[in-house]
Amino acid sequence: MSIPTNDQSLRTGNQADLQTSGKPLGRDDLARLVAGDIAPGSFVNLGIGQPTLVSNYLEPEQNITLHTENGMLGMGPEATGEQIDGDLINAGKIPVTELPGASYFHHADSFAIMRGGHLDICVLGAFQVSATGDLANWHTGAPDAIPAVGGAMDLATGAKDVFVMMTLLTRDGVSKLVETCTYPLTGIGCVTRVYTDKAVFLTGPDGVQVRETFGCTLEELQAMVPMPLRAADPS
Amino acid sequence: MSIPTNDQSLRTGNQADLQTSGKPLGRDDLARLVAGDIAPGSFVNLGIGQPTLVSNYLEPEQNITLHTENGMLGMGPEATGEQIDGDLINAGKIPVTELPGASYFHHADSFAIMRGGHLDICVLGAFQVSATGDLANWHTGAPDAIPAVGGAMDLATGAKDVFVMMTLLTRDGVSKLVETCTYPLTGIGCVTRVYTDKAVFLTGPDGVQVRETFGCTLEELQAMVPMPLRAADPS
Amino acid sequence: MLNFIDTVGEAVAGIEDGSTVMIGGFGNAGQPFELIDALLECGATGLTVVNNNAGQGDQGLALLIKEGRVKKMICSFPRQSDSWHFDAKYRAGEVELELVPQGNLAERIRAAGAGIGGFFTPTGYGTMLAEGKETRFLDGKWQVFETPIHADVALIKALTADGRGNLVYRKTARNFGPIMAAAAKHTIAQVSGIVPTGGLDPENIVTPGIYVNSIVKVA
Amino acid sequence: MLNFIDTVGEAVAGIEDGSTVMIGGFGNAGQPFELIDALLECGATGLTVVNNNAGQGDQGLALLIKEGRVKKMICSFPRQSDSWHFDAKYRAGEVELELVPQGNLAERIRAAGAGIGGFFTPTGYGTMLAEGKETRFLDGKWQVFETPIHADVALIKALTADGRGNLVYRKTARNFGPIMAAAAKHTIAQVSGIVPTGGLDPENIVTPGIYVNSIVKVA
Repeated sequence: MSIPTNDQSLRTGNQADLQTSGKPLGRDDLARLVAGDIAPGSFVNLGIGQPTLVSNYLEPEQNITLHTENGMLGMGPEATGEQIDGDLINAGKIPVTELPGASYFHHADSFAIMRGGHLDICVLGAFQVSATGDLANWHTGAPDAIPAVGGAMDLATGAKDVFVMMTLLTRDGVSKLVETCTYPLTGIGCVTRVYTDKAVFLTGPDGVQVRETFGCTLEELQAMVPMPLRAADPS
Repeated sequence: MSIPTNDQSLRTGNQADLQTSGKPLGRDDLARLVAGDIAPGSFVNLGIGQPTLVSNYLEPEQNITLHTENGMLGMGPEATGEQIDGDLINAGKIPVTELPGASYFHHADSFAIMRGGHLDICVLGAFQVSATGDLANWHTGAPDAIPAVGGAMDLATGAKDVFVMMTLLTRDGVSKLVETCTYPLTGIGCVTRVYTDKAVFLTGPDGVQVRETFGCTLEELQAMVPMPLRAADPS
Repeated sequence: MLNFIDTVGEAVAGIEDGSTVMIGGFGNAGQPFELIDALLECGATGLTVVNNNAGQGDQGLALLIKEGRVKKMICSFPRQSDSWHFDAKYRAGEVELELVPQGNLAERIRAAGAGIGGFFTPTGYGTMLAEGKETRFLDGKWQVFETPIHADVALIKALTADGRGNLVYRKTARNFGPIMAAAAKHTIAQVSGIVPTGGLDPENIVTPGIYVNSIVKVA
Repeated sequence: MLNFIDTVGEAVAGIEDGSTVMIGGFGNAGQPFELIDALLECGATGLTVVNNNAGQGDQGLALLIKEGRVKKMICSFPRQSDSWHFDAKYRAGEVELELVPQGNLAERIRAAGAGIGGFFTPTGYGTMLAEGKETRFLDGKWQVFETPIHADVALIKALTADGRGNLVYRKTARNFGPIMAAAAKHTIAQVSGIVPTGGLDPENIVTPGIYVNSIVKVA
């Protein structure tokens, strides 16, 4: 894989086929990396939370159109001050703005965009991702938890590519990249890339490949996750 | 049944519970009768051919909204002269006009109106109607015929009430009101009323009732059709 | 039959105990707050409510739930930072929850309006929200059978109505309004303005008047 | 990826033999005549064509059929007073016909765009057009299982495009354009005008640019 990013400075090392930067990535650096990996002209949905940061690093030249599932294409940045309009919010219920060329539609039409496979990429947070790209990001499964799913399953199942952004390890140091998800699933075999603070992984039916690492070697990374890793084939 | 019509002069006789006029109805008189039977405020689709005549007799006070399945509510009369616009046609591909309060929508939305049960009445022509309201109006079934169905099945199945307009007899004097349709079906048990030159019939699971006759007695009418008739219950 | 009604109270007066009521809105955008307040006032109970959420804060749907009027919620995202009234009723076992992926919720509502008896969708396949549901391999994917959600009444909010009941909405407040209007037997729309028939461009109507039964202007 | 293309010839150049091509229009309204002429010109053959009709007179789709480029028609109303080219080919056994009730045609196209793997509809139940199809009793009615119609290419006609490929239509010429644009892998729209991005009101967009790949202005 040789996907161009807009921040080559992060790619300082190179072991075997693998690029490695000097230190783990912070949330903003990770968002910048994801933003740079989005192909020009793409239609993209950014999930609530960490994925929303990606919008801060999209360049106008990329000509990316953002979709928000409550019913809009051409969503602009978060609204501030007098821009705030209660009728113009994103899926996280945050006031946003409208860019030239935007369009509004009702919920069934909006989800038809997602479910019909028309979004190029969605970026989601996750509790767990499996080696084959199963996603768990909506429910802890705790018996007393009140479940809430929103559009997560539609995005996971519908977008052409599903990118996950998450820390690789839980606070307790357990890998969120797992052999098999133990949390309730959002979708099966849907995740294509996992962006973490320690590495970028490509997931799919053939298992996990590592595209690049941040602040660790492939060997050190391997020690953190419970499945065999291999460096991604250059393409 | 005591449904008001806007042409009481047609109802000259009265035998048992049955109103009878002096002579069979012509196409225009029949259209006038149907028009008068449409409840104020109804949303109506008029099929191609004879049913289209009904629009000539709708009174403004009735406040009827006409639907055309190619994508419009609020269709006005046929366009003439400079009104003719190739982008504004009805389901019969005839140029029509737009009334104030009209709306345009795409084909799936238009057929959702029909299929979702939102039209109060559709008026269709027919080859045959069965005693239980089966409709045959799209295909002669002749082996060399090229079939064409259009929106007939959607209208037959979707409208709350399906009115049929037809002559009672074929040119050969055979009743088009039949025990069982021999032509290929358009829909099952969908027709609620049959307006013919000789009588108005109510059809349904309990068989055929006669609401009124034109130029014949109930006995004479009974001689023309192959199923038992009874006068409609007054209601 | 379309009626223009003077007050929200009169508009909701016919809603019966045990009804299924769809309520438009996503977050606060498009929520018909005045109609919901009137529904609370009118006393109808034993309701099944269809909404994306299960109420926020101390207003609208949240109060309807707090007051025990809601027997069942059909929604996609009940748990929010301020969904305390739903949370309490749910934990107390006093409200039933049918949790539906948001796109299935939208498509099931759309199906009801469009006369579709059921459909297969990949969304939810292999998850606990599809447990017990029929599945089928179609178009190269495993899919789940979902059924329409019909309602007795829809309460929606639009921007402007004309004299025929045609509606237009404003920005993302459009959300569930158009599909709920089509899915309910009786649709009540609160609007910010009413214009004479002919005052809306026929090209731009979002909800044709055929889907609207009652319109009430809210200041 | 959206491209603005100078000529209809370039716009259709990539259409391959054996493709499924959706063509918008109902009667002449919304028919992309120039794109159809270009498709005839470009020589692609063995096509499956999805349209409401099967060509009228001596133009457009009728010529495509006459020239033997159409292997199969999927349509609701092939027989018209001036459908002589289709009639001849059909009687000669040189074109296959899948006859679909018009609402099923529209809903199946919509299903393809919306990612629905199949659906049940009452339309056609008990008729010869449902012979051999799965049926099920749902919502109090017998219904027939129908599957989506996907396409490689859609040729549609709109009124105006903006710089993002958003489209608006004109009157009843809207018909199949919006649903075909969503159902095809590649959508080519001929338009009467192109305005700068921002020149169309976001409230009034009918086809969002996400569904459009190529736009060509036709005089």
